[in-house]
Amino acid sequence: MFRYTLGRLLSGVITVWFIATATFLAMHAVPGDPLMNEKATTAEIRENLARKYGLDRPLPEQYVIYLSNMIQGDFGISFTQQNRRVNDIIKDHFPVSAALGILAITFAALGGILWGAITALYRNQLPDIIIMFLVILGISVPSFVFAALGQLLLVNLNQWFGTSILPVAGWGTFSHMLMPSLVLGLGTMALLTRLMRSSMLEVVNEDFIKTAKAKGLSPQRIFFKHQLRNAILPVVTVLGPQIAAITTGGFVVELVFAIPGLGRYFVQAVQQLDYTVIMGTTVFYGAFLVLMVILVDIIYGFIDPRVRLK
Amino acid sequence: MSNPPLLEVEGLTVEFETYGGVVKAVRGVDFTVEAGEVMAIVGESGCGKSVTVQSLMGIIPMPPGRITAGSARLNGAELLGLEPRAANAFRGKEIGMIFQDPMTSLNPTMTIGDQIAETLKVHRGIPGQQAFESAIKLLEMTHIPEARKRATQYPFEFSGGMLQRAMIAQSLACSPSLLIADEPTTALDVTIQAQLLDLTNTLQAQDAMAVILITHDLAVVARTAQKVCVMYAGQIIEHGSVDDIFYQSAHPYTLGLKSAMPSNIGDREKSLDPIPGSPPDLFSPPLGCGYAPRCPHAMRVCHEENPPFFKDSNNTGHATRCWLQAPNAPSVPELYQSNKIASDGA
Amino acid sequence: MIKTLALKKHFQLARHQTLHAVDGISLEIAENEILGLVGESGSGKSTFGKTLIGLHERTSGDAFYQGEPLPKKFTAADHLRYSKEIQMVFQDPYASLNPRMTVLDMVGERLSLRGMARSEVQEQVAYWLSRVGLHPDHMSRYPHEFSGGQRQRIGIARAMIIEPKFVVCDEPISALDVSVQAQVVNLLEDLQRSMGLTLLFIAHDLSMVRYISDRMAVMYLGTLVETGPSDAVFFSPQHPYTQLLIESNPEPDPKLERTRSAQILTGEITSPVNVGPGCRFSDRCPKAMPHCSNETPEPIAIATDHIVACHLYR
Amino acid sequence: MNFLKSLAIALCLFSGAIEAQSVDATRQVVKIALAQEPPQLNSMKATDQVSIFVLGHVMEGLTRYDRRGNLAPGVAERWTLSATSAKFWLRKDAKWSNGDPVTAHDFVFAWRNAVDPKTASEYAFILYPVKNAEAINQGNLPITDLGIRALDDHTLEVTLERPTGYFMKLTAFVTTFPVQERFYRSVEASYAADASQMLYNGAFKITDWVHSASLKMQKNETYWNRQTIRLNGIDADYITADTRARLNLFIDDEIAYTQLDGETYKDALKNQFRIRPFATGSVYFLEYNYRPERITSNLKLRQAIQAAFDPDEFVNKVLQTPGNLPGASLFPSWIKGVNKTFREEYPAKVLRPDLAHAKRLLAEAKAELGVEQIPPLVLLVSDSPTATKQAEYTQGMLKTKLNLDIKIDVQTFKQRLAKMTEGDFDIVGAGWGPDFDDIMTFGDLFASWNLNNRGRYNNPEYDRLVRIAMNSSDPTTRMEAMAGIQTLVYDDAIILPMYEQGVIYIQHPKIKGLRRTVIGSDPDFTHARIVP
Amino acid sequence: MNTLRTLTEADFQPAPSQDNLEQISRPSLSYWQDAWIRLKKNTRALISLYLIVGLAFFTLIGPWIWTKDPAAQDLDQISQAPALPKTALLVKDFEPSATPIDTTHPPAPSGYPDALDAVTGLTVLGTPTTQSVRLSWSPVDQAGGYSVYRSESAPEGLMGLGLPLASLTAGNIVGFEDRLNLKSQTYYYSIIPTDGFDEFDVVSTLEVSPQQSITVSQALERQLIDSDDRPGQTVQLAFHPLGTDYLGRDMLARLMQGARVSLFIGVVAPLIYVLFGVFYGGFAGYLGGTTDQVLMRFADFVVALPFLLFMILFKIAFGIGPGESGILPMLIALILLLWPATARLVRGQVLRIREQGYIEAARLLGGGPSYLIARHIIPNTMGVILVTLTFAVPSAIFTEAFLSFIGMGVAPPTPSWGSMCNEGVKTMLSHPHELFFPALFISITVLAFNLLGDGLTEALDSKMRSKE
Repeated sequence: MFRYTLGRLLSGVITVWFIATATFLAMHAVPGDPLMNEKATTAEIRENLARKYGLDRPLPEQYVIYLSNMIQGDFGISFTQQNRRVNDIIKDHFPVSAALGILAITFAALGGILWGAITALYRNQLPDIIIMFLVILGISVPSFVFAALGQLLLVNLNQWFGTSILPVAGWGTFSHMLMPSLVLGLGTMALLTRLMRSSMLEVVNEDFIKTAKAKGLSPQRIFFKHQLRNAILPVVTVLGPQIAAITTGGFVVELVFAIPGLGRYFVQAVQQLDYTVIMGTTVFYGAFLVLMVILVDIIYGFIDPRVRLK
Repeated sequence: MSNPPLLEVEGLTVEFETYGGVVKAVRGVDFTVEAGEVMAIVGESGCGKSVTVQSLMGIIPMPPGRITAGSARLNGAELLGLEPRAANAFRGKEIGMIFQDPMTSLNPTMTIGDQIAETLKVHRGIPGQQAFESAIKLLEMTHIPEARKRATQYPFEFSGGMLQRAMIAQSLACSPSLLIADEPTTALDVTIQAQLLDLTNTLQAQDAMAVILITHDLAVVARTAQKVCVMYAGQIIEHGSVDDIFYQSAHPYTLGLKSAMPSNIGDREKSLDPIPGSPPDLFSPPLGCGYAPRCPHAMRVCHEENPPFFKDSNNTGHATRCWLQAPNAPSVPELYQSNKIASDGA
Repeated sequence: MIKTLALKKHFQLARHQTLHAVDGISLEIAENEILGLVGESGSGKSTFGKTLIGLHERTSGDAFYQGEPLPKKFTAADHLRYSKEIQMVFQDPYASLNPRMTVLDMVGERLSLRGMARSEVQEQVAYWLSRVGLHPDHMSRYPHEFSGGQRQRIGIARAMIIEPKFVVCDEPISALDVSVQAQVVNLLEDLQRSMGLTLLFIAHDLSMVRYISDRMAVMYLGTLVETGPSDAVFFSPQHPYTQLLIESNPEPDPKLERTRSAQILTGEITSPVNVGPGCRFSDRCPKAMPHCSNETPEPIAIATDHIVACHLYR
Repeated sequence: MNFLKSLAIALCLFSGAIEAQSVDATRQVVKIALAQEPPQLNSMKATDQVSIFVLGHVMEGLTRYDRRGNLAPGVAERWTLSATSAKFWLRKDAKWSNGDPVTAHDFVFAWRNAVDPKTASEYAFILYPVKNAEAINQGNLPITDLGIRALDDHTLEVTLERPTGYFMKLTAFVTTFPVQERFYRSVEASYAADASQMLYNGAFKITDWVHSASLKMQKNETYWNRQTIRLNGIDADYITADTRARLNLFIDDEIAYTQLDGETYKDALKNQFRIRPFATGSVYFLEYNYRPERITSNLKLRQAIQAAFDPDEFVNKVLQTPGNLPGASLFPSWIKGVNKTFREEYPAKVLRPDLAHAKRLLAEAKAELGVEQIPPLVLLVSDSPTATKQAEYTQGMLKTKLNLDIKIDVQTFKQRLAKMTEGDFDIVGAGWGPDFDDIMTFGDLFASWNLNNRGRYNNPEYDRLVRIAMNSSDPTTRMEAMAGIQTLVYDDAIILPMYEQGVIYIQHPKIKGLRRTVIGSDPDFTHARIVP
Repeated sequence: MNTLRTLTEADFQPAPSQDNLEQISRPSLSYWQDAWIRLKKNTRALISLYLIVGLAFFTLIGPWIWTKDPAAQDLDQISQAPALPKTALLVKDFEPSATPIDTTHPPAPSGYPDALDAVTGLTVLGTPTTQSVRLSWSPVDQAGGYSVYRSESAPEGLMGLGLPLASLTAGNIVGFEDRLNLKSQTYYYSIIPTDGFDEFDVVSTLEVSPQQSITVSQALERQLIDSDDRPGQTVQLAFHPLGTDYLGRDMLARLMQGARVSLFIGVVAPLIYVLFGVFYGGFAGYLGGTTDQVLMRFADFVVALPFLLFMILFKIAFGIGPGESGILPMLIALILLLWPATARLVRGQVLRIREQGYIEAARLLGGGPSYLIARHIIPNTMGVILVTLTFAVPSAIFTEAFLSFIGMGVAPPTPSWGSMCNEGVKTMLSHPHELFFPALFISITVLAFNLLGDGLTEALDSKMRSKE
């Protein structure tokens, strides 16, 4: 297990390097000059800035400098917020995105497993049809529509109650996280529900369920002790990539709900061609995702002894 | 025959709804099992033998499966069509069951010990740790070395033979009066098969437990069974004691099965006599005898009408569904022959 | 006709894990002979068959076909060249037929590959289908429409249409019902006789192997423990393993079974990963001697053509 | 239902939600939302709306604007201005938030830094009227040569490059705000990166700044004029550019002020909010590319477009929000003239669409250019929804009216700038907002030397008029020159004025004294108060 | 069977020998035929198939039937909800009128008045039309100006005054002309006098219902009339069955055009990257060994790239030229980022298939790698590929919609469902139809492809097949 984890981490490092390189190349391929601004400035000023950010050097040299700084954990200074280090930006805003993402994935996973199990139990009956209809709705409506509707729902709820049940937007307390993470997790929840349903239906036909029935176990016990755990396995495997999708896909929700997450910085940075922030966020996100996937694999091992003990 | 039989099955009929239509998998099966006896059900794959026992246990998937007729009584109590709660009162407790493929028949994410202990917890209400200890004892009883350590392991850490032992241990946890073994050794090597048959024989004899053994291997039947039912196309076509079946075969199919197997004794130049053709498609069960198209002795009536059971005049326990046994049927010399395989001479 | 010398096939599982599937097998198969190769699952008998005809690359050792050394690694061209001489019938009648191809395409595949005209291919396929007891009309059907026995006969037709000289039958009957097994075995025997084939018949069903083969070879954990004429091996097995194996083989005869005091082989076949020196069977052998576990037994001829690899006969 | 409600409320208390209340009369605290995180609170470098909004509340320059929008004393108690120099007497009670007095040296430091090319301030040009500023900014002179001198701690002397009538107005602009050198040096690169990394000398100070999440300002107790400040706190608890989210927050009474746009105002109307208009003072126009190889350098073509465009329809049908005025001139209508507004004194020619005339002009253009059909024109716009919407309208309008093909080129901010600078466009959607309260903030836009003249319009007459206005301190001379420019803009069709921007906003009815301003920190809460 | 019939001699005659023992009773079906039959039995999948056919029809044939130009702007019917065609009064072209000033009245108050009277004499001059509503009133004594408001519901006191149309800054201005996006509905105009700075709490309100109208030149421009028609007549306005968008463009026509973009991206991108993935994965899987390791490691790298971030980055890096729709860069970005999933899947399949007996059999027959891949491996992965494809379609459509939301989708004026949705979501309360229709189409498409994918999975699942 230890060797395995170590190996995974090592390949993770290489992956992060690949992400860094890909980002560097893609970023420099974006046309436009990051130092140019709405108000025109003198050539002298632009040269000074170029020197400050090392943009006066040839590209390969920039790459080497960039990588060596990155290894030391230094992502440099933001172009748009020239007094903030990218490290600080990540430090300040990533936890927000992560908290949101984790809550969202929790919602998604719990919901997905629950709904999936229910639909499988009531296959082709009314609960199944209703839930699957909602699930389909969940996967077929773009997330920004949900975000807007979710906020509207809160406004109307609050107006109806005459007091603030849940904050409409903003960040700070747990209650601020509820609606955004729900909205964020909705698509994934739908996906997981479907996965869980088919996984459950598959497990139902497994031989060991027959064995369990033949043992005279109650349906409840079979469901919880035998079906659920085995059906969750395929759901867990997609959790890693889904965490990826959720945390990076969070910026729509971040924007609508005024959440100070890292995703917003990225979108802004791309538009502003803020090299250091682009690099910092992608590499950091990449590293985070690689780590999450490894983590999920390890968790998978705990659920599935076949993987753990191999 | 003074005591009522342990298990009495009458007119069991099972159908499956599939894309292609309704498959009549079991078409009116009757048999009885006495306490402490080993009864084998023999037949080719697809003949309905597994479905028969699985429907007794209520574990065929419903839908698409459904039991359309019949009854099954265990010590006089009806088994079919029970509520899950009522069914669970005998499943695993009164009747234990082991399956063909031990690799897939155990929950991959639960330890062996827990799976065995579970039966005890549910049926006997034995608390966790104690149940686990009993599970270890059961594993020891099935000759699993290092039972204590093995009990904490998962199915994938076991070999097929070991798993089947664990399955046996599990099915015997509540000392059932009937054990259903559904092709327990088909997936295993002969050496392991021998070990397991030996084990079940010993355990069966110890507890005077009745066993229904499902198999397609006549050799296995010869080694273990006292009573045999031969199934073909969803029906029992011959039943009797093991010696009746082997030495007094009354149905051409039974005979055909035997002659399709190589003899281990004597001249290997004797050619095998395969049964031509394939079993019928149960989407549209034949009007007459299911075996008629392949039967070398088929008569007109065989194609037109399903034969009833004809009892052996000398032996009430031996009966055959074959028109050749009809009083006015032509005689076929091979039938009721104490035949050549027999080791009488050996 | 076929000769192998110390043929080995190892699979590298991980850095320090080598699976010794076939570990030094020297064997000869004479022309027109049926050699039965038996052993438990995991003994490496299928791997041997596949390595012999180039489906696996040999790790070491030599293989000869009619005195001519076979290449260590078969290229597509090698296969093309040898395919008219050497063929194989596969174990699983379900997996060995391409579900997306018609019987015609599959059985006639080799002929088409050689560029034979389609009408001629059809003719040939029709001939061979009827020869294996199927109807020529079946050639336009797909494998899933056939029963196991029928599929296996299609597999046989595919191998035989080339009219090879040597055919490896890799457990051709193990997945079939008893009644159907005989059909296939009889068919193979017929073809062997009429075409003058040499067969390597791999199976774990001892009775069937004894029935069909002239000679029998018993494998255990990648090595041969005993070879000899079928009846000799079956009725007077010399190697302790062979003895126990035959002892475990049940007879379809209740009376005989009742009288037999079965001695049962205890334990299970060990893993062929990283095996060391010594007799492979020593850990389960009831007659094991101290040196059995560290000295590899050499094959010893105890009778004409009856060879045993066991220290008991040294 | 009551039970349900109280249950929900209890749940929320449990989860830590705070009772929303956008204004608090007893504590005199108002809650607002910012459109974005202030990117740059270093006053020497700040350029954007949000940063200037915050800086305007927490800092103060030599002068400031009062609640009627007139220039008033700030740190400087009084001043004198001549054609060559200006002198400021600083008040003694002006203090930094750490208690240090605000001195003349703080201004010297800030101004020198602002024009230092190393600082790379975009707004360095604001200080160009100061002697040598431009040369320093171009790296030709050391920063010590800047014409600013602290005679003593409280007297500041500025030497001017040329007579600058509007110089005083510049001293209320953020770029000229003071910075304490000692403090600046102590934090250096991270100056103004956080609440604690700044010193404040304005009416408020930032007490809590969670990046991208919230920015709280509190009344600055060291501010010299603190007794006139009524608000105790301005809490920007939300930072979002999404106007719908902000409206939702307003509906939920979590913020007390928000701007609306064409998409949200109807929802605000449904809620019966009192909607207020405000003219931002910016003009939006289409700018042409005058590089000779570009087809748009042809006057007749530009005039044809001018004659086809109906600013009235554009404002009423496309923009849809009230408050926008049909574009008519480079100079917005609020710009002050000699006595009244410039536009009242020198009315611009009203643009009325004349399709027949436009077609005639187009035919002439084609003849001059020697083409059968004008090749597709590239209309470069930014990727904001409003900009693209306007581009789509323009495209459709020119196609139906003149059968001109327009290729819309939507680009992100930096790419658009790059394309503009390289001249990779025919027409570009542009806008200009005032930096200071003088006509010159618009007037020199198309002077040949202006770096922001990215279409490279080059007309000696235009340059001459700008120079006249620049070098004169006589209002009438200057306005006459500007009137000349206004005529030139129309005659030469330098730009196509589309509209003068007006916005609508809503504010909590209890807020009084909120000032909207065209120049500087907008909206200005400095003198706002909350009535019970 | 209960009552045995009497059997005669004839019954016991040997039956004619059976020579067709190997007969197969079921009809011959190829794999695909069989899958098709299963699919047809799956109602959901079948409905989804019809939907997809319908969408294809809508996209490809639709524009031939509904020939309205999707780019044509109908500024008289901006953000029109779906409705039956309207008629409009033909009016003269708009001529701005001079600001009505009552010269007898002073423009500014003499001092700071404490109170002002409400405006009186508030009337409409001429016919109020959707082109213009001219208000007129009598000047208020001591007023320094007036604020004009317009509301769609009757104001209650100072509440609900509605839109502030103008702040007039002289007390002697006695009229106002409203042209702001007028619809044929009832408006309430409110006038409040001011002292030049602050409004006073007195409101005068007038209810006005402008008549739908169109100017002669606009009508000519939109080819609603011939040049001879005179003002005063009524004309039929253009019909927009699904309403119009923010520039008065026909929603139905735009949805059709948007369908081309969305479905193009949704279908072509997956087609290309799945195809590439198939070759890549097939190649890697078949070759195995080190080549496989290297190739798949590279695929793993690409998988690890944060998808949306790189989607944005690539999209921007490829850029959109003037007049281009930006479909191509999006396509390229999608392909660059999404191929590895298919490659992995196919590789897994290939590795599994490679071990199948029929591959060994074919190898034994002398089939080379390319023959094996083309003849045996790829056909057997087709099922999986097809399912992947059906699921890839909705995700591509989604990605496009998502990018449109952050302004990085297709470039205007090219519509896509995603960008239309994004436009619509902003006005979802006031003009729900602008969100509803594109969202509906996205949903239907995603739904159809998902259901089809599900159906295909079931129909092609070999496990289900063997159960029969």
